[in-house]
Amino acid sequence: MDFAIGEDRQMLADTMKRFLSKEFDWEKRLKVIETAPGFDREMWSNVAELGVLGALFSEDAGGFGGSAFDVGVVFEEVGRAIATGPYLGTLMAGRLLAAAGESEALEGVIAGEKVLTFAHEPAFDAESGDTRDVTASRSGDGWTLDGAKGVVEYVGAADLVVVTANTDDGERAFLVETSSDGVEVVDYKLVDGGSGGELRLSGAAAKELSGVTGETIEAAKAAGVVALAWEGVAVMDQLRDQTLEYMRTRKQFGVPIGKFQALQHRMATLALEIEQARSAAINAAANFDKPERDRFGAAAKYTVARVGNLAAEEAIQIHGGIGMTWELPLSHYAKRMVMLGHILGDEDEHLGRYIELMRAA
Amino acid sequence: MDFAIGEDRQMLADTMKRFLSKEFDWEKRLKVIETAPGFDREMWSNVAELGVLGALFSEDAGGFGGSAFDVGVVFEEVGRAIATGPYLGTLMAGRLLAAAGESEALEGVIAGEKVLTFAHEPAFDAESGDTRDVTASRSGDGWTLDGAKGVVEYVGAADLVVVTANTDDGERAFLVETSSDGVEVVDYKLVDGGSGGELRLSGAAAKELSGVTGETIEAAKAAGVVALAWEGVAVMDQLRDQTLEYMRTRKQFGVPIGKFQALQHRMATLALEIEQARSAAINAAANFDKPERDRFGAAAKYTVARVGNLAAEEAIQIHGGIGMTWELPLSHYAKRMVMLGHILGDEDEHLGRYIELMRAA
Amino acid sequence: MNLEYTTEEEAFRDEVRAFLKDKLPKRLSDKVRTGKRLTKADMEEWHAILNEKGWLAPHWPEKYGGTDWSVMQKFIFETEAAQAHAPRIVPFGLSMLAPVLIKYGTEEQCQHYLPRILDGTDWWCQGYSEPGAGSDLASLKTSAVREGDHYIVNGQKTWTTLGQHADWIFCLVRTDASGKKQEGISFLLIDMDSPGIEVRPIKLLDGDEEVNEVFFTDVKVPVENLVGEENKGWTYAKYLLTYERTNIAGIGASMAALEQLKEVARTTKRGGKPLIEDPLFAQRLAKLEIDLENMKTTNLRVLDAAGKGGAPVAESSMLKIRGTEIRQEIGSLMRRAAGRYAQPFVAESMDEGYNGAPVGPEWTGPVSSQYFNNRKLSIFGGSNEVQREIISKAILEL
Amino acid sequence: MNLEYTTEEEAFRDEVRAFLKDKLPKRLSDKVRTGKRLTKADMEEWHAILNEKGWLAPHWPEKYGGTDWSVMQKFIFETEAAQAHAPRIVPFGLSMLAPVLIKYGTEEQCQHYLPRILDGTDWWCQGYSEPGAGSDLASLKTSAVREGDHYIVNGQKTWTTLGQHADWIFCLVRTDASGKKQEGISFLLIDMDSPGIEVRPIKLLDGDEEVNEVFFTDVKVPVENLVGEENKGWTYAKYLLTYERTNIAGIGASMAALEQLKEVARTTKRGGKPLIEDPLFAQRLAKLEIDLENMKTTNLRVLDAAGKGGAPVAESSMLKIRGTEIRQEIGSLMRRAAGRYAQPFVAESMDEGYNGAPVGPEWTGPVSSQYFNNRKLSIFGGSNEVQREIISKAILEL
Repeated sequence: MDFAIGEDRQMLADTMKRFLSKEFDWEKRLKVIETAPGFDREMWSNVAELGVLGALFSEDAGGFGGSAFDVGVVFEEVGRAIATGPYLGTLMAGRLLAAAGESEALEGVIAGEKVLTFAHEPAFDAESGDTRDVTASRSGDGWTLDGAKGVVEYVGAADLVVVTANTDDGERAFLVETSSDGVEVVDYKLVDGGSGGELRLSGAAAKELSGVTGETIEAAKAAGVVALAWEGVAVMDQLRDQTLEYMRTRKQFGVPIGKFQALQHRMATLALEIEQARSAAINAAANFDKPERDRFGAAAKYTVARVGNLAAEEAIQIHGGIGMTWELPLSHYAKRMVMLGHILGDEDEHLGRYIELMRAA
Repeated sequence: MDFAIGEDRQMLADTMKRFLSKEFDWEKRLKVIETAPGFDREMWSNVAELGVLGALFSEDAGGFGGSAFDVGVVFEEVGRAIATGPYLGTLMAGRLLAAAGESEALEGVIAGEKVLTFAHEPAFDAESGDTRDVTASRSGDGWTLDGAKGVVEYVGAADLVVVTANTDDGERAFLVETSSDGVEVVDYKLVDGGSGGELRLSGAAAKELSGVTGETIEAAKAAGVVALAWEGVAVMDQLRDQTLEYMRTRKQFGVPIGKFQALQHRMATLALEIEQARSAAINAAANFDKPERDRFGAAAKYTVARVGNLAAEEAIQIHGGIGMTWELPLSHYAKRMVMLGHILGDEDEHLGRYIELMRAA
Repeated sequence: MNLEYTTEEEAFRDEVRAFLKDKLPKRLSDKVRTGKRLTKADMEEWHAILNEKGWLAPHWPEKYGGTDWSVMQKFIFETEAAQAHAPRIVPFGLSMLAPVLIKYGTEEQCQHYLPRILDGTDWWCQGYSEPGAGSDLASLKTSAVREGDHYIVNGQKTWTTLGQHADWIFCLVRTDASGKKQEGISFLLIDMDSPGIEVRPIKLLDGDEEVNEVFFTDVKVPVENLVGEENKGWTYAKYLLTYERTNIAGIGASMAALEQLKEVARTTKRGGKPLIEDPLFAQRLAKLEIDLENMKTTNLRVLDAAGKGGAPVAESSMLKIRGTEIRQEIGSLMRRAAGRYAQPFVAESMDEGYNGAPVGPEWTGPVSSQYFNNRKLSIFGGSNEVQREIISKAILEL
Repeated sequence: MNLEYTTEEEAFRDEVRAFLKDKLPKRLSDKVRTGKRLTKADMEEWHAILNEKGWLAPHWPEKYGGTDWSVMQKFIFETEAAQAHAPRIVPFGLSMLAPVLIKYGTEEQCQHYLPRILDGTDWWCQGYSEPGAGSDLASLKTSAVREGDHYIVNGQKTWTTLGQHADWIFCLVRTDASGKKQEGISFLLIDMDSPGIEVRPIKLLDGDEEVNEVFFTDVKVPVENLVGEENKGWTYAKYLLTYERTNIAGIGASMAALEQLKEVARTTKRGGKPLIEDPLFAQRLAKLEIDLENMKTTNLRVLDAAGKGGAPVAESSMLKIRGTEIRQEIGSLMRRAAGRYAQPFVAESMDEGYNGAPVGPEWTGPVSSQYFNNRKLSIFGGSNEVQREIISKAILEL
């Protein structure tokens, strides 16, 4: 047993941390998130140059990492800086490109030349009041897609999108260029400063990702769950540390508020819960290639969402009014923390999934 | 709107409180609960003489009360003193006797001459590992009962038992004398100092309670739920007050432990929750004769069980080791509090029931 | 024990309902219901309607335009108004300043200021908190130095809600720094048009700008704008903070919001089934509804006791704590119910007249903003930690 | 990062399992599994078996009979033993006194006492707490006054677990009352057969008598029974309290108990369905299992850090808090699962050889007693409040 992160990964993490703290400092972040589409293309290609995106994929696929712990380490740094950009979409869509052997497309993505994202969940359809998904139909040698996907990460910035779609053979995945005819993107800001959008397809040309099935898609989402768990733990570390620092310096009634026992005990509980969440994220990564992948994934996503909400709410409450201001980084960490729970299924969804797996065991 | 308890009820409560604090002081209680069947017949008839049992029934039935608030007030005093005796069984079984017009039998019960209890839930059967219930069959003019009931309150002390049983016509209720042939009682102590037992019937003669149906039985149990809610609130009041008193007097690190802010905030939360539980008990009584009876009953039983566990656990934790000793009344209140949750359905069962009613609304 | 309304109370409730049905503009209740931003004009419109009916200032004595309602009537009015999605009454002039003026001000001050509050001439805001004085309010530093017929005020106030609309601000200022911090505070009325006042909005985490910093640089305030005695302001401030608040738990607003939440839970599908069928969501919802039903009765019990002359200090704090927790939990469940569509943030969609297509279901638009904005409920108005201190002092008697 | 056991660790685990399979008497593991009371003889029997194997004192240096195991090996041993339902090792002599003797005692004391602990000659108990000194341990008052070659001890200890079986007690006593309370404490070994000692059992709320009061009246204790220096006992006491505890979270015991709970949830019916199908019970169970899985990894991370030379103070407190909370929650769910049959209290059924028919399902017999007895977990061994103080001191650095 060994909980050391490993030298190569540590180096990557250090490089990424240095880069982000220099090139993505707080002022830069505020500027980026206030400019559509919440994404700086130049910075993205610099990040890619550092090897950050390559670390998400195995050597076979043209990367130089790809293990669950590699993914974890990258997303830990994303969380620490609450970096913007389609990291998650790149991970999940890239995994499907890799599975389909689309090494050329993936190469451009890893190099930061092409921006990729992943469109998986159906869109809300205002007319019917219900959701609307994408269907794929054969058209000559290729395929065309019709329908819509909702809240697609940074779709307004993407060159390429991997879109899942229903076919007569079940769920499959397709590669679409956003510049193609029949592709419409309605993009908007997200609560946490990031960017998302609705992807509407009418007869858009698409390339099938051969060999990708529902199970491959599940595996890509499972990688996404590991990523979000590690990102979440890094965000809650920040929430805790910023709050502890505030408690050391903010005085009320003549003493630092950290002297108040009721707050001390709450912070002790929060610190404990965060260590539990970190363990959950580690468990998810450690079991990623094992039969228990989904059970530990669900446990991690549930734990991180639950503890994350606690961390966000306690951090704001202990800061008081100042914790609610735009000016303070803390509030942005809190928003990111809570929004993480809305990606790839929330606390309840994953607890429900865990219960099903527990019953079936 | 008026939250005053009313003069007559206040008098009854005062009388009962005076009597119990004099005749059922702590030493007496310890003596009673250590002597099988955890019940003092003389005291019971004295309690009856005060009119306590009569207050549980309407004038039509030979009592002089019978409203849900009358029931509440009596059980509040039962809780305050954690009095032993088949108060709950008397209430529920008595309601069925009243519904069947068995005024003679009920008269003896109200007068304290006959001790009555209620046997409703099936017994665990060691042989099959499953539960076993009671079946009634016609025998000449009358009925005989076969089967078993489990954890019947003070059945070892009872002269009369109202037993629910399955018939060809559905669930019905019957009156059984414990001295009859074919009636076997295995009694035991309960965790909270009370007494219970298994009731085994083989061809026992029984009198049908005419007109009593499943719905009448549900109404009797609903009255039991109101009773337990009020009893529970009184018990948690004691747990809180005893703990506050301890916090004022127990010193550690040179100051009363009540000076520690972390404990202060926890007690503030507990006090708040207890007021919410009291409101739940009031709501249950206020809606007892209304269409929303079951919804407010479930809400009250759920709330009182949840807050009761919190009160018991916090009271012991704040007392520390001394709170776990037999010597201190507190531990007995804690045991009664937690055990209340195991009568007539627990926290989860009632929350589940509430959810069903909420969905159906 | 009787939890029913009396015949008189029922008649009153019917009267309130009829009034709301008749006079509350649908445009306004729609904005409130859908979580749109209210403009200054919106709030003034509703104040004028209430004032016309004579119901704008129920807490005031009749001679100044109050209603002489019982605590139960005030509760009924507040609850019904909230359930009808009426805009909340802006409290600064009506519920905060006015009681202080009535109790501690001169008759002249009352005659001058109170009618202007009622008819909307003066919009008031509150100058209490300072950057260094939050929960420890008495440590405030904004100074007022007497020079002839004026005070010269210097310093900074913060968290001044809706200060951008205000004509006047009532301020706690330090007039004596020599003794105990509570003893040198005075209560001053300041014209926002005075030279030397600057209002800067504070952008909140949801992008909204409803609170402000107010800076004072050598602001001249006539001495007749002092309320009560110099250096006695702390007494008035505490009176204001503990002034009878029949609706501190926000029962009506919570009931209205819970209804909306239940409607969402019945109609929103997750995994092919309505959310209310999901055991985990249903459990959260049921616990919340039970808590609110309990809280409603707790609130009525406190009002009943207050109506009989009691002074339920600890109980008011309980109402504040649990009332705000319930409102926060409703907001939290709305956010959960929105699923992925809690993420989009289309700020413009919260203004009236927004024409863009909704991104997700329409009700999802404001849920995250409201969830985050609701954090303030447990911070402002005496943080829930301060309320726990009040309760424990009362019950521990140490 | 690798959460697998190494080949060596796996081999060790297999060795432990084989030993337990071979040597742990079924009579004992059955008693532990079904929650029956262990007698003194039961505990001594298991100690002797471990001693024969040389595994009774893994924490000790090899020269006194320790095993030289790594922290991971100790964790594996403790976890496997608990999962096999082995009796827990009585810690007072082995894990509490011995480390103090080894670090602060004389070689003579080690040579005399340690072998007698191993072979069961001496049963030790702990004399720390006093009625007035609980969490504030240093305020203890039991006095030891030097008279010639003896100390004369007067006072009272309490919460002395299994003191009724003990031959010896190690005590914190006050040898100097003049200075700071921490500075006049000494660490004394006292023969329980000394005249003037009286042991009175404390009956606990579950009727059990496992803790005691110990009264000292003019008890003569030879000066050579002093450990270390006079008035330095607080240092030794703290060392004992913070002594490396690889199993403070009780992972193994919790895993075993959770397995039993899940079995109960699968086989016990409520309303015609297995409990595990009940959404509310299933939710409690799932949350608990997740928390335990997380805790297991947290524990391993702490051990990994400790093995690399770290001093994880705050983390140990986290393990204590959450570990005891998890054990309490398991007990709580067992009680819930028992439904009505949590109520009967048949004290005799908890002794070996009880022949009465079970009242409810057999596993329900001890559930309520265990639930109440488990309250001690968050009180003893440094209450969970004290642990929160330790954590907040460490993370706040104030």
